[in-house]
Amino acid sequence: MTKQVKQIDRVVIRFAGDSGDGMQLTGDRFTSETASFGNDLSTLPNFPAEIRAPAGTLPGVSSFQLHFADHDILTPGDAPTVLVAMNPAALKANIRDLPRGAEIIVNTDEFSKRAMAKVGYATNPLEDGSLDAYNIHAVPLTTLTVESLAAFDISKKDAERAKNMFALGLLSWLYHRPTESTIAFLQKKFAKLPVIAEANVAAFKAGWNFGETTEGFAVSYEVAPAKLPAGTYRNITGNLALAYGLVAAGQRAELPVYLGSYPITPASDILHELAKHKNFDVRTFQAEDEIAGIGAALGAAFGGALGITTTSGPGVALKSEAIGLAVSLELPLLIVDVQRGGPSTGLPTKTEQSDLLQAMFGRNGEAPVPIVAPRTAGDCFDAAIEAARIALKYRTPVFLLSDGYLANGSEPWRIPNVDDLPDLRVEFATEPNHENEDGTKVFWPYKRDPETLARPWAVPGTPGLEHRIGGIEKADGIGTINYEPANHDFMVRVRQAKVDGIAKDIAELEVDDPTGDAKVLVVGWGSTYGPIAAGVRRVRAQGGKVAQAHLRHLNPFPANTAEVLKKYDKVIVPEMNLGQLALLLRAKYLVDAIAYNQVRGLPFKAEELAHVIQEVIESV
Amino acid sequence: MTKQVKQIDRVVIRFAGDSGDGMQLTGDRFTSETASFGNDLSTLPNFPAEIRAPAGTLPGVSSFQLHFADHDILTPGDAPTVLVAMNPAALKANIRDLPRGAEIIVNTDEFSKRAMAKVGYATNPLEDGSLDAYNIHAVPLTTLTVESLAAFDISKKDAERAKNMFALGLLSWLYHRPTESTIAFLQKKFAKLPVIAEANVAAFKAGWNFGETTEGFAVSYEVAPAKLPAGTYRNITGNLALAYGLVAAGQRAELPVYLGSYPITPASDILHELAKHKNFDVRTFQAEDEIAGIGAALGAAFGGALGITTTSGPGVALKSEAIGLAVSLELPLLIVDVQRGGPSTGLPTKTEQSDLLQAMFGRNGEAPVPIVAPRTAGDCFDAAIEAARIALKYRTPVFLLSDGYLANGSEPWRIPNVDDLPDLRVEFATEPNHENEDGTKVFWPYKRDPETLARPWAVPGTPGLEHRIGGIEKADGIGTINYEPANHDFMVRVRQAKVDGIAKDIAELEVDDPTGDAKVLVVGWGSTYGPIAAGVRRVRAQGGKVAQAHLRHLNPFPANTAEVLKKYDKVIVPEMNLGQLALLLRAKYLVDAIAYNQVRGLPFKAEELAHVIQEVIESV
Amino acid sequence: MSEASLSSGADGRGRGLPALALVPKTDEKQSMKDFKSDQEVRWCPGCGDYAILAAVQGFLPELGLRKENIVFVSGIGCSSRFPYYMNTYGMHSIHGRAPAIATGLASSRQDLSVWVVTGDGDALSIGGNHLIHALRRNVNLKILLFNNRIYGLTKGQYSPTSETGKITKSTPLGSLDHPFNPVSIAIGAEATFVARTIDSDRKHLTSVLREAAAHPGTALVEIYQNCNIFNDGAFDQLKDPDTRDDVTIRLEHGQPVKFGTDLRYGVVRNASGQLDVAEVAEVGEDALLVHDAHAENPELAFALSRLGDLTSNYHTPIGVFRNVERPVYDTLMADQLAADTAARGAGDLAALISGNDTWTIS
Amino acid sequence: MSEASLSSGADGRGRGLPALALVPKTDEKQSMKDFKSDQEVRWCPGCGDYAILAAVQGFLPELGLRKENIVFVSGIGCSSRFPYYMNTYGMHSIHGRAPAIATGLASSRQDLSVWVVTGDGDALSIGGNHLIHALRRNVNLKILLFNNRIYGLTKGQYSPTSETGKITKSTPLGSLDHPFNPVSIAIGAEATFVARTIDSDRKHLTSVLREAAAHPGTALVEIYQNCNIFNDGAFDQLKDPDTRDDVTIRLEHGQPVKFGTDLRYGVVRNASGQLDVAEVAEVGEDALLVHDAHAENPELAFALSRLGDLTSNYHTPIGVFRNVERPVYDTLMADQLAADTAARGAGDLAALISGNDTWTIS
Ligand SMILES: Cc1ncc(C[n+]2csc(CCOP(=O)(O)OP(=O)(O)O)c2C)c(N)n1
Ligand SMILES: Cc1ncc(C[n+]2csc(CCOP(=O)(O)OP(=O)(O)O)c2C)c(N)n1
Ligand code: SF4
Ligand code: SF4
Ligand SMILES: [Mg+2]
Ligand SMILES: [Mg+2]
Repeated sequence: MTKQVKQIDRVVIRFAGDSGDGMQLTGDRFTSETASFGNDLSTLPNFPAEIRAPAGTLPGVSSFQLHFADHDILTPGDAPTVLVAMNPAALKANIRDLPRGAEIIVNTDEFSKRAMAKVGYATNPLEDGSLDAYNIHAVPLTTLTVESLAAFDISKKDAERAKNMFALGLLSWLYHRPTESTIAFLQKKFAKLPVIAEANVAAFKAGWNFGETTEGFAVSYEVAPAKLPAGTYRNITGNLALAYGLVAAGQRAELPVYLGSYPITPASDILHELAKHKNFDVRTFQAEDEIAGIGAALGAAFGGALGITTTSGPGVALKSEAIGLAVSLELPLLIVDVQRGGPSTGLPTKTEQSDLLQAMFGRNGEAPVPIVAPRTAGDCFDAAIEAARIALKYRTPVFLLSDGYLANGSEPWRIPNVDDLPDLRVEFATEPNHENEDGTKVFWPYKRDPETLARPWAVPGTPGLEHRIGGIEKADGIGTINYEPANHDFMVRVRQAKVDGIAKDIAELEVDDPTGDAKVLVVGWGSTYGPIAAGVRRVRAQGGKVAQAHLRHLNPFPANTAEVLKKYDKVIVPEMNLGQLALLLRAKYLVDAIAYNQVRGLPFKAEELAHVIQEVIESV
Repeated sequence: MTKQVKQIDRVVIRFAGDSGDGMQLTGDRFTSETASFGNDLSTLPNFPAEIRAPAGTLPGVSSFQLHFADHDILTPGDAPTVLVAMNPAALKANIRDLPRGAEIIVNTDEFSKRAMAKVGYATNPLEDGSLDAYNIHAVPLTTLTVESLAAFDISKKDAERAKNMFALGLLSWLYHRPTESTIAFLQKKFAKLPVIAEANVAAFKAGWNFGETTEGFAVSYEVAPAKLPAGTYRNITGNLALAYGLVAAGQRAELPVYLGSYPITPASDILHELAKHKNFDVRTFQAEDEIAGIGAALGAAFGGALGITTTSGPGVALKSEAIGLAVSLELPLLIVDVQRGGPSTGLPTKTEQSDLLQAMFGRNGEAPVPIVAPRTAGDCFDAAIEAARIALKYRTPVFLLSDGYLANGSEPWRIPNVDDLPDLRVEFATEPNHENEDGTKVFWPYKRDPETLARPWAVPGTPGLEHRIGGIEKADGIGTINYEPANHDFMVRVRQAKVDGIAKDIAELEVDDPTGDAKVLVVGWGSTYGPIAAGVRRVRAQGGKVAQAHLRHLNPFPANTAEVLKKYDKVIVPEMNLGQLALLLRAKYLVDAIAYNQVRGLPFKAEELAHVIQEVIESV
Repeated sequence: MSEASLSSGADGRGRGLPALALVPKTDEKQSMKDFKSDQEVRWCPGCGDYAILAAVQGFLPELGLRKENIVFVSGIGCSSRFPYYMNTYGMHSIHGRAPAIATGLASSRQDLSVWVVTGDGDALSIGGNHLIHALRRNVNLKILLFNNRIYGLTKGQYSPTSETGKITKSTPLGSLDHPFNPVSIAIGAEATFVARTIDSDRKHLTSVLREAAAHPGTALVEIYQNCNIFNDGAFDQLKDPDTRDDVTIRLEHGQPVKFGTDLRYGVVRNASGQLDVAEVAEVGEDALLVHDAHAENPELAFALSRLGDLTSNYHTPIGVFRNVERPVYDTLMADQLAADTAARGAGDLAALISGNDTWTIS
Repeated sequence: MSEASLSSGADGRGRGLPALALVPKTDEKQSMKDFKSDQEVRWCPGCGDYAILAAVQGFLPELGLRKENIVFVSGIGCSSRFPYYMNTYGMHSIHGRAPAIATGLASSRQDLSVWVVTGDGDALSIGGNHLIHALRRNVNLKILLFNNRIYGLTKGQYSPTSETGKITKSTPLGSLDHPFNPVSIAIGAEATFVARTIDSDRKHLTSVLREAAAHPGTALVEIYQNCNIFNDGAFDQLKDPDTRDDVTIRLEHGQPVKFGTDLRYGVVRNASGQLDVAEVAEVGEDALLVHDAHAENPELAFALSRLGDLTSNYHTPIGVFRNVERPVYDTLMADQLAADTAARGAGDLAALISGNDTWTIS
């Protein structure tokens, strides 16, 4: 029988199951099928901090949400239109996020009395009518998978494990996804266990065929490829893009890369990735703790490498003192903070933007550090290069503030042409730079470039430039220990001036204000770009006028920031914290910025922001 | 012969010499003679970071400045009217601070060619007329001392060492200081070496007699006792007052005190002092590092002690992560930061106010911590008690921000009546505080007091209240691990609300505005109180109108702060940093505060502030 | 030799339970379930942590302590979730800092039985400094170090106890670091009690816990723990019935060190004075080393710690390496307070703040 | 015994100067003053640091290295001011972190000779963790630990090497902590080279520096240093001509351990297998222990580290306790990069970022 095929413009699917059900993998596969098909997409993985929280419990539920469309989209979607629930816990944990009429595919095999009781279902929700508002597809996924693999000589356990591939096959059929990449993937993944590989492929195909044949699914859907700007694309997560950005920075600076890091969620994958690229002259050092991680990176920077340390909020706290040393030494150093929910251990696997003020002020004394923040997964690549550019040119530690949403979320990324990437080469000092009264030529480690105020970078091994640096205040120019009141006052101010001066060297703040006469401006930073832009679109779609500006540089702010802010009657600053950027803008520009905050460990929903913006527009 | 005696109202003396010359001791002695005589006074010790920097060099110069008067004074004085210079380096290093006409007493014995050359004196300043603007007393202090001790059976070296006591004797004569306390002090100090004791006493008396007899000093001066508020007084430094405040807090709370600390300048003396008072149920633990110091204090707090950690800026940086844990655990904890020059190692022995923003924001995530700052040496006592009050009542870590100037400077202190000190007793939880549906009574560690939002403090050993706390986000009330978006958002906000709510429970911001119609307000915090008040006095003395307000609570601000700020056309915020309080005030109240900053490692000069205030007044 | 060694501990100082002398006892009969909290255990199915949890919950009733006077403090890691599952007081602190936090608690509350639960990363990576200092101070802490030779919670990077060359997420071409031997470094750090045991050997684990609990001062117990997700089988040779007897050396104080099927192997001192494994048949009973855990001098305990091969697990000694008495930090601290108070009387605040250099203005 | 032990190092692997093989040499004749910076030395008159500075400046010319390829990294403390006085590259970093910073430098620059200067507080208090990890990794660092058993720069609090009961500013009634033995903990931390020497013995100090410099990997040199201001005379027994010979045990590889006036004492193994001091006359030459610094097994070196009494300084061994070869961290890291590059060719950035899952939109 041939089935009806519907054309739709976008879908939001959420795969949900036990930590052990392989939902992240399933989501990843569906994502890359979707990417290679050419839809625009955005993903939101969401998993517990435990490695394998107990099966069938609410805290144990792991999910992966994917939004794909035939046009460019900005977020993983506010609410899933399709939920795949591998067990009662997955259903219970996610049902409240679904709009009425959503499709729900459930694995009925897991709906035993015990399993349902475990999550507080007194009666079977599939039967008690409590789900009438939704469009339920009750499928015995496990049984069907096991049956489909009867021919294989594998354990029942292994057969059951393949149920996520069955589900993937079914969904792939439902949305006309190309299947080659997944089949290739499975063969590669289980290369060592050919039987398992074949079994998974078989389950995957069985799922597809099940969709094809069963009455349960009368309709299938087509989402046409999106018309994105011309170019070659790949799907990429923020952590991967950031890691690539760091490799690229090393290559473009023609410097060895040295990463000193201590594993921490959600930053660890950057360490894992960089560890794979030793043939790019990239050294990765897994240190005994965060302090040793940054210490080693700083030591390598003294030696002439591009020093990098990667971590998350708690690690930044530990590195505070060493960052202060880097400020005083005025050596290039990248501090990558993939922010997560805080305070303290907080919510290790959830996203948040609450380290901005820590990055600004989390050190003793006046210790200014430039801050750069990427706005999307793909943008992590460019932001990493920009952060490296500033660090190398100005001889300063630089913060790169990503977050858990960018780190694990993915989107299609237009692959840049390597030769178009900025040239980051720097010149090491090779000659004395100062002449004493007696005419002898000497090297002054703190004699600054009048333009950038950067000090010379003279690396060990350079004859005649032997010098000593340290964290005690030093004399302007000559760099020897100095306790003079006037010198200290000068040095404190010149370090600040150096960082402030970077404003001359960064892109101006762009404002998106199509009609040019909006009275309300929305200002954001970091990963809120997508939701804010999506919210802004909705408002405009309903005829509302609103301008959007998104800060990539948080310290210093772009030179035209004051000007931009003054242009609007109202400025809204949505943040996944309690108003950290808002505080900085208010302090610096005395603008009565309206902070809109959420600290839920999740990205904003476009609808919610649209609503907020609308309200403010009406209030003007 | 009887000499002329002049009555004067105030004197500023600076003792200066090698690190090895005992200038700090000399200053201390002169100070306590002056204190017991009943003058008001204020002191400013100033010494290098090295233990004994090389003799006769500029970096090796150590000085002690004392301002005393027959009326109440607020600062150690802008410029010394009398300089005691024990060698050429001391002269050279201090001469530029002297107003013309100042008296200079120099130890001519040290003015050898070599010694003068060492500090760049081509010719002898005592002879080349370069000091004509001053009133020089050239005294061979060393020779005179050695001669005066000819009778004693001690080494020449020991005899020479006593020259500081000779100088002290001379100055004591010059200003009619009582001598008993010094003689008693010397006998006690050298109890084990009676000869040395006697020799020093002899040198001290010799100095006195020298003044009495020599023509060199025609006049001596009397500074009448000051009329301070009635009461019993003592002289006290900030670190000592702060240590006493901590002991007092433990006593008034009827809790054991547990200090976990790692030595660091200029905070170490608090550890040293508390270590002396074990009979007050005070435990001091010198930890392996700052993190262990705060960790141990936090562990003790969990056990029901008043947990304290003392440090300076670099130590605070290291403690950042643990402070975040304390915020999450919601246990009482005092973090004492005796600020010093930064960034990094900076200027360890100099003063600065540059840790305010670190205290506010130096942690990952949204982790609000109340901040209290003393304004004078004596006030360190009350501020410590206030900080403890907040910590205990609200179950939160609290920052106490002192600085190097308060720590080492001293002033007369009216000794409070112990019974008038606030009652800090708290109630530990002893009973279950929640009833489950099934009627069973249980203990919920995060069920808050509706008034203070503080959670119950249930200490180990309390039957039935067994519970677990940790740094992962926990469910409101019951306190179990919880990753729910809504719960996290709530907990983040409630922790903030708890701290904000303290505003209801602290003194309002007082404004000193005698005429009531000043248009300019000067707002400060911490140790700048003295210089600001002195500057304000000068302005008023010249008929200028200016109001002064000084913040003791930096987080939260007093409830009436907005109101106060709005009342004035101009708000000046002088700080020994680059404008940290100014930033907070601007952000919170959108007031265009004028930041006046100096980062010289020294307190402001009253004159300079008076000038700044005057300018602003005229600009209105 | 055996006499010499026995005698060194025979005076029995610090033996018995003085470690817990000040901790209130309960009259109620306790059972394992009294120590189970209502929290669902969230380790992976099959994780070795379950067995350790059960062993601890099963052992505690023996001590007969009031459970409100027992505290478990942990850092961060899978293992560090332990306190949530114990129905006692507990703190799940931050990474590596548990020994420091527990030091503050134990040294201010002698009426508590304080336990630290930590992992190989928590204790030996980020927490290494706090661990060695707790050991030298001899604070009254029982430290349970769950050694799975991997970072579990962060999904499988190598740890300071991982064998050199280990392929992990962070070391795709193999790790370069030479691993720590937790027993060796503890002994080098002046530890008074050091033991090693295995998650799966409930009986042995319990006996070690018993001795640790009885030790006044810091007791470090290294527990080999299987992480079946990221480092499965790390200790199989010590568990597999076919190999275990021939690779595991069970140490017992005062006993000659023998092991292997029908105890055919033993430990002896070789010509160069180093410890070696030999066939008992060849060297004879008398040549065997007699274990002396009570020897003040740690050189023997240290030598024993070098026997095992950390990669192959061959000749791994388990049991108590060292168990000697040294004044306990908390006691010394309490005594100093008591002595000072006895000498000067309870502090008089008014007198203190007045000092002896005052003047009065009326 | 002596043969066994000698042989273990006899293959000479890692002997000679391969430690500095990659560091460029100079042809110019260097002298002590080439290594003196123009900075005025700011230690207290009489401080032991002066002697150590002179010894190091006097020794370096021997190595004949280009001085621009030598780097001194220090932490914070009086001792840590050292780099300012050396006319080489240098970094005065932050408290306790020098080993970590130096690790980054050494493991990224094999052409440098990297020295760490630290104090007993810097290295063993706040920096303890970095120290033990540097030792186990065997990074190519020469660590000079100035041990004056006190915190000098902060004006005299007790340190982790201060004897128990020490009266200091922070311990008016005496310290409670049991001290670390730096040599013992280093050996427990898998160190490959550990030595001890004394500030005042220029000749011995120099000979130890020589061996340390020649060692490929981390060399820890504990230098007893007198702080004449806050802990004067801490090592007098080892310096006073009347006592020094009878209390100092000079270790020399391959030699029987003898000491005392006309070498009347020696070190032997007692009945219980522990090391002991005996009169040579009584036990006879053959009974004497022959020192083997090259033994792979660290138990002998550890045993020797326990001989000295840290309070009385009696029977303090000085010299090289342990000096064995193990792959060097920096070399391993460099080799891994080289191998990977050889295997896959220099990285191609364009290929890397494209990956193999792309699609094109035109
Ligand atoms: C300050 C800080 N750094 C890093 C982390 C990330 N982290 C959590 S647990 C862990 C290591 C866990 O290994 P281990 O201590 O062996 O415990 P296991 O999970 O193996 O039981 C790390 C690196 C953290 N939570 N906090
Ligand atoms: C983070 C930090 N904590 C504390 C200090 C204060 N401090 C400086 S040196 C030092 C200890 C010095 O002792 P040691 O390492 O033995 O060096 P020494 O002065 O004895 O040579 C301390 C505690 C500091 N500078 N930085
Ligand atoms: S990851 Fe390993 S250690 Fe952690 S819970 Fe799972 S099995 Fe246990
Ligand atoms: S304080 Fe001690 S260690 Fe420091 S310089 Fe002076 S004598 Fe040397
Ligand atoms: Mg582990
Ligand atoms: Mg020292």
